[in-house]
Amino acid sequence: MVSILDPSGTLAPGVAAPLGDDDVLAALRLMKLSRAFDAKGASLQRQGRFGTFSQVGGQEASVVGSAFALDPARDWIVPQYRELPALLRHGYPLSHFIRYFQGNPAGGAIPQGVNILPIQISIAAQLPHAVGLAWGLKRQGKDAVVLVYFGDGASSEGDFHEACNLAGLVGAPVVFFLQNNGWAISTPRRKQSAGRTLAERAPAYGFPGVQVDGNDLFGVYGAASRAVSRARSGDGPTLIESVTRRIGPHNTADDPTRYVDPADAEHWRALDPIDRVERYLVQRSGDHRARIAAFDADVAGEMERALEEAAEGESPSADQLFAHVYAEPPVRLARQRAERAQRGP
Amino acid sequence: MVSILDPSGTLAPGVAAPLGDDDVLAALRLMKLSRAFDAKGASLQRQGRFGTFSQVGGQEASVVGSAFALDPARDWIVPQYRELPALLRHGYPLSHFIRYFQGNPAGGAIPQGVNILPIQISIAAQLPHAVGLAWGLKRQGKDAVVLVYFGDGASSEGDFHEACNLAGLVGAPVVFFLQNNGWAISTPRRKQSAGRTLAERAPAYGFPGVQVDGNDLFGVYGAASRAVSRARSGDGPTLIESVTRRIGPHNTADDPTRYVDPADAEHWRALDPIDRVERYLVQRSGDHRARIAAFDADVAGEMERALEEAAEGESPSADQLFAHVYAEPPVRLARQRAERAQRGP
Amino acid sequence: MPVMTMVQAIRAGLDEALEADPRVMIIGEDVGALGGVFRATDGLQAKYGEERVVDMPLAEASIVGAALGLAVSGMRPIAEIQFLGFAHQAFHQIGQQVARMRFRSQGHCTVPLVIRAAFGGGVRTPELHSDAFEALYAHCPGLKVVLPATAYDAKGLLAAAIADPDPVLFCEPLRGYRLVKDDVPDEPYRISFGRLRIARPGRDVTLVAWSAAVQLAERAADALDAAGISAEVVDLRTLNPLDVDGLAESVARTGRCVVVQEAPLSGGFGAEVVATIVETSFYDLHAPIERVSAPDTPYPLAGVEDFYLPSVDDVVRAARRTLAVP
Amino acid sequence: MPVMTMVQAIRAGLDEALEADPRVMIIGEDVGALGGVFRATDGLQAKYGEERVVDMPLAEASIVGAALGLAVSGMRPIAEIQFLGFAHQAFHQIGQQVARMRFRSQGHCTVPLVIRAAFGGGVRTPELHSDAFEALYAHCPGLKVVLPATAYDAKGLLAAAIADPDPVLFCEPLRGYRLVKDDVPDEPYRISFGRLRIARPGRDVTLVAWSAAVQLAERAADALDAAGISAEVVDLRTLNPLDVDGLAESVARTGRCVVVQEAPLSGGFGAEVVATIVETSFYDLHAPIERVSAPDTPYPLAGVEDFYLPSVDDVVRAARRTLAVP
Ligand SMILES: Cc1ncc(C[n+]2csc(CCOP(=O)(O)OP(=O)(O)O)c2C)c(N)n1
Ligand SMILES: Cc1ncc(C[n+]2csc(CCOP(=O)(O)OP(=O)(O)O)c2C)c(N)n1
Ligand SMILES: [Mg+2]
Ligand SMILES: [Mg+2]
Repeated sequence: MVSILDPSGTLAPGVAAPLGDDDVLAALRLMKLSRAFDAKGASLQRQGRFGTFSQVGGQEASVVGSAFALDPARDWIVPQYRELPALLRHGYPLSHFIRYFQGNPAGGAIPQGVNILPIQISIAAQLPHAVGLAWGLKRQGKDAVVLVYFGDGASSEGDFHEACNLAGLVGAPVVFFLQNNGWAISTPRRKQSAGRTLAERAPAYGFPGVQVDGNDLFGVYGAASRAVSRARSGDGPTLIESVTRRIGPHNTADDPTRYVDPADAEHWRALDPIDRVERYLVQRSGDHRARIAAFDADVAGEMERALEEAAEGESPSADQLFAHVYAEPPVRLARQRAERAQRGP
Repeated sequence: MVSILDPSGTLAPGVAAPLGDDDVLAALRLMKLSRAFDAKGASLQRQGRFGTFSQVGGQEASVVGSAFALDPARDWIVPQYRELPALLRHGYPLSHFIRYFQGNPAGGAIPQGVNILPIQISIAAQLPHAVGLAWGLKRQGKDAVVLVYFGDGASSEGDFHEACNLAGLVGAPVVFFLQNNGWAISTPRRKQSAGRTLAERAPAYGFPGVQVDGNDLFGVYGAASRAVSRARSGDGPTLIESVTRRIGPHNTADDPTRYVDPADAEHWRALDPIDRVERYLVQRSGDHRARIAAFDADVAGEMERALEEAAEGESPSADQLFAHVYAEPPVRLARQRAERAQRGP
Repeated sequence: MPVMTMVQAIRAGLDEALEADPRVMIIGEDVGALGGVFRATDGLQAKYGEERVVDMPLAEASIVGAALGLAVSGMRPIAEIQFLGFAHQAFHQIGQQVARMRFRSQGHCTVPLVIRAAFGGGVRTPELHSDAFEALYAHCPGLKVVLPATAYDAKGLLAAAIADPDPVLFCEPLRGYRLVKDDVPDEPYRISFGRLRIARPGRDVTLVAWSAAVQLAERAADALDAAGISAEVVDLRTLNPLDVDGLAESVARTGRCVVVQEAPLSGGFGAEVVATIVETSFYDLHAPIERVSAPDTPYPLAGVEDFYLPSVDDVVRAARRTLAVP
Repeated sequence: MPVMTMVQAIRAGLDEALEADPRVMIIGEDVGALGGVFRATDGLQAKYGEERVVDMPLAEASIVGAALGLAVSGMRPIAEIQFLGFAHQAFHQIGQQVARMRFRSQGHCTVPLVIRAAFGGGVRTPELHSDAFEALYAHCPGLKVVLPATAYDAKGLLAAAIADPDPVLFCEPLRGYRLVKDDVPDEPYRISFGRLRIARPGRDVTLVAWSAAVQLAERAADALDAAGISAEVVDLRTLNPLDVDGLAESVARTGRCVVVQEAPLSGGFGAEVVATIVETSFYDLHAPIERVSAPDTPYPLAGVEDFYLPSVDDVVRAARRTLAVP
C-alpha cells in the first residue's frame, strides 16, 4: 500500500512532498471546512432543517487528495454522495449543497462550467456514466479526465464490473477512485468481498490497480495524479483503492454503536488525516501554525455565508416538480402542473 | 493453460490418463451423439420443426469433460443453453430437450431426481442461482457440488461479478465453468474484455482461476475434477476458463460468414475435440476402432427413439400456459384459463 | 392483544418464522448486527446466528438470484431489499427468473421466496428511496405482490407469504413502519391473498387504496363523513392476486369509485383497478372513476414531497366530483 | 416513394442520422460486422467505422449507463438493446438514471439518448425474447416510450427520437421487421410524439392499439367490416407522451372502445388507456371498454404462443360485445 506521509506528519525517507506548502494549506483548509460542515450538517439535521446527511469525517485526505489531482477547468468529477470537499474544489457552490440537503431541488442545479454529475444515491450506478462520459470526451478530442468516486460497498454491484470492463476495452480516460472506508452502512469490508484487496481486481480488466493509504493526503494525491496523467496521455483507466475509515455514522439516521468496535474506532481516530497534515505543516514552518489557526473562523464564515445564500434562493414549490422533467412537458404533465399549482402541499 | 492430450491424441509426457478407456469411450459416444444431434437439430429447424437452436459443435470436450467430473446422483448442473451432452449425462432425457426445441413447454419438465435447473436464455442470470443453490445444499449438509456453465459473453454481465463475489464470501461449493468459445454471437473475445484471460479474475474474489484447453477432454476433466473435489471438501469455488471454439453458427438464425475469418475457422477445425479423442483411443488399442465405428448407428438410433418419444408426449395446448404459473392459480388466472380453453390458437 | 407498530409486527412475524422452521433464513444488506436500516430484523441475528440471518454484499441482483437458488435447494429464504427503488438492480432476477422458474421447469423447480422491500414516501428520505414502483411487479406473471396497510395485516400476510409455495414481493410502507399501530395477536395466523379488506364500510363512494394510501383514504373518509358523505375504504392488500370480485361488490354498493395511489399517475396500478372495475361493473357506475396519484414526475427531494404526494384533500375533492357535490 | 420493410426504414433512419451528425453513434451488442441480429445496423459499421458503430461487451446496464455518459459528454448515442426482455438488466439505468438525469440536475445534465429494442411475439423466438414489457417503461417519468407500427412511422419517429433532447425508448416489433412494408420517403422527416394516428377511420367502435397489435386491430376491423360494423383503428404511436385528447375524440365519435395489447392483461398499458378514457369520456361510452391481451402468464415457448397471443378473433368478439351484437 502506497504511503508517503506517516501519522506523525513525517515524509517517508527520500520522498519529496508532491505539493507545495500553499497547496497543502489550501487542501488543509478544505479538509477543515469539510469537517466543520459535517458538524453543521448533523446539527441542522437534528433541528429538522436538513435531511438525512452523510458526513465525510475521516476521509478528508482521500477526498481532497484525489480532487487536487484534477483540473476543474477540463476534468470531471462523478460523485457518489460522500465527497463534499471535492465538489467544492471543482466549483460546486456550498450553498447548492446545502439546498440539496435542505430537500430543495434547486440544490441539484449545477452551475454552467462546473464539470460534475449530480450526487448519486443509487449505489454504483454512476460508474458506467463516468466511463461513457470519459469515452465521449475522448471521442471529441478533449484532453479531459473523469474521476469517479465510489465505496467499498459499491464495488460489489454488477455496475462496478461492467463499468471497469468497458473502460478497459475503450481505454476511457477515467480514474476509478474507490474509497474503502471500511463500511457499507453496517457491513464491514470483510463481508463485502473475500478478495484480499479491491484494487487487485483491476489487472483482469486490462489496467492497473493500486492501493493507497487513504488518510495520507500526499499518498492519495500522488496516486491520483499518476492515474490522471496516465488517463490524459491516452493510456486508459486506473483503479485506486483508497484505504480509509469513516469515523462518524453512515449518515444522520445511522447508529454505529450497533456495529462498530470501539477499539477499532479509537485506532482510526489516531490516524486522523487532518491532524497528519497539520503536523506536517507545523514541522515545515512555525509560521503555518497561525495560518492554520485562522482557518476555523474562516471556514465558519464561509459556511455562514453559504447558509445565507441558500436561504435566499428559490424556495421549494410545486413548480419545481415539473420544471425539469422534460425539455418540453407533454400535455398530460402540463395539465398536472396546472392542477398542482392550485393546491397546497 | 492446462493441456494434457495434444491434437494428435498423444498424452503429455509423464501424465497418466485421468479416465479409463471405458469412460473415454462413453465420453466419446456422448460427444458423437451431441455432434450428430447438432446436425439433426439444424435440419429439423430448416424444416420448420425446431425453433432457433444452438449447436455444441467444437465444444464437446469442454462440455463432456466437465460433466464427467460430476456425480449425477448428488451434484447439480446449472446450464446456459449450449450444453446438451452434459444435461444428457446428468439424466435429462433427450426427448425433453427435443420437445423444448419443438417449442413444447412440456420439454421444460425436469424428471424427479435429475439435478439440473432449466436451460437459461437470459445471459448470466443463472450464475447467482448456482451460488445460492450450492450455498443452500451446503447449509443442509449435503456434500453436493454445483457446476454452472456460462460463456465468454456472459462473463461481462454484472451477474457474473456479483455471483463470483458472493460465492467467495460464503465459500459456496460451486464450479464456475466458463466456456470461452471465442464468440458471443458475432462479438469476439477480444471485444468482450481487455483482460488477458478471463480466469485471472478469480483470485480477486478469493478463489483460484484456471485456464484449460477446452478441446482437450482430459485437460477439462482434470481441471473440473480438481475443482469439484475442492468444492466438495469445503474449500469453495473455482473458476475454470475452458478455451474452446464453436465451429458452427451461434444458432440456426445466425450467419457467421459475416464475422468469422475462414482461416481461424480452419485452424480450429484442425483442433476438433472429437478427432482428438478418437486418435487417442485408436492409439491405445486397435479394437477401439470397431467400437467407435459402431457409435454412428448407435447414436442415430438413440436420436430416432428420442424423436419418437417426443412425438408421443403431451402436445402443445392452451392449458400448458396456465398449468405451472403458480401452485394455485389466482381467480383471475383461472378465469383466463377457462376463456382460453374455448378458443383455438 | 398487544398493540404493535408495523415494523414490530413484521419483526415478530420474522422471528416466528425463524423459530418455527429451520429452513427459513434472512438475507440482505445490513440485516445482521444493525438489524436492518428500519430495525425490522433487530435482534434476529443475535438470536439465530450469522448462518440464518446473513449480511449480504451490496449487490441486489445476487441477493435475489442467490435467494432463488437457496429456495430451489430446499431453504425458505426471505430476502430483504433495503428500498424498493433498489430492487431495480435486481429487476431481471425478480421479474424474469424468480417469477418464472416454476413455469419454465413445468413445476419442477419452485421458488418459495419472500422478497421484502420498504417503499413509498412521506418520510423525507433521500432520492430514489421513496419510489412507489409496485405496479412494475404487478405486471410480472408468476410473482405475487402483497402490500399490508396495518400491523395486523403485516404479520398475517407475511406469514402467508413465507408459507406460500411461490415467490412473493412483500412491500412495506416506510411511512407506516412506526406510525401505523394496531392490535396484533401473539399467536401465528395467516391472511389469505386475493381478499381485499373493507377498512371502513360506506354507502356513497368506494375509495380503493393499498399500503400507506389506505390511511390517506381513511382520513379522507373522515373528512367526507363530516360533510355527510359515507365513503367505503377498500384496502386491496394484494395487487396480485387481485380481488376482482371484492372490488365489484363494493362498487355495486356505492356506484362510485376513487382509486388512490402514491405512484405517478401514468401506468400505475390504479389504472388496472379502473380497467378491472370498468369490466366488471360498468353499469353500476354512476360517475367516472377518479384516480388520485402523484404527478408524472420523478419522486422529488424531500422539500417538495408534500406537493408531490396525493393529499387527503385530493381524495376528498375527487370523491365529491364523483358525487357531483362541488 | 420506395416501399420499405420496417427494418429497412429503421436502417435508413439510422444511416441518415449518422450521415447528418458526427455526434451520433450506435452502440450495442453485435451491431457491427453482424449488423445486429435483425440487420437493423447492416452495413453501418463498414460505412461509418468502428468508432461510430460500436460492438459492446455483453452487459446491458453498462450499455445504457455508458450511453448516458456519452450523451452528457455531448455525443448523440443510440443504444441498441437486443431484445426488450434483456433491458431488464439495465432497468435501474433506464428507469432511474437515464430518465431522471435532467430532473436531478435541474436541467444541467441532459440525456439525448435513444434506446432501441426489439420486442413482442409472433415470430417463434426462444424464451424471454418476445416479452412485451413496454408498460414498465411507460411508468417511468422522464422517459418517452415510442412504438411505431408502420415503416413510415418507424423512420419518422426514429428521426424525432434522435433529435429529441430527452431520452426515448424506441420499441420495434419483431413481427413487423420484415412483415410490415409501406411507402417511406427517401428524404428526412420527423413525426411528433404524442399524436396518435387514425390507422383507419370508423364509426361504431374504436380499437386502440400500438406496435404490432395495430395490424391485429386492422385485421379485426376488416372482419368487422364484413359484418357491417365500422371500426376505427387508433395507433397510439407513443405511450409517453400519451395522446389523451386524441383518444377522447375517437371515443366521442364511436362511443365504444376495445384496447388491444400484446402484454399480459394485469398492469399492462391497456389499463392506462382504459383509465384515461374513463376520465375524459365516461359519458360518451355506450358500453364498457374491453381489453384484449395475453393472459397473465409468462410468454411461453413457441409451440403455444398462438394460444397466448391475442387473436383477430379475440378483438372481433370484444368489439361485438361492446356493440351487444353476439
Ligand atoms: C443500489 C443501492 N442499494 C442499496 C442502497 C442503500 N445504501 C445506501 S448507502 C449504502 C452503503 C454504501 O456503501 P459504500 O459504497 O461503501 O459507501 P459509503 O457509504 O461507505 O461511503 C447502502 C447499502 C442504495 N442507496 N443503492
Ligand atoms: C441478458 C441477455 N442479453 C442478450 C442476449 C442475447 N444473446 C443471446 S446469446 C448471446 C451471446 C452469448 O455469448 P456467450 O455467453 O459467450 O455464449 P455462447 O453463445 O458463445 O455459448 C447474446 C448476446 C441474451 N440472451 N440475454
Ligand atoms: Mg464504504
Ligand atoms: Mg461465447
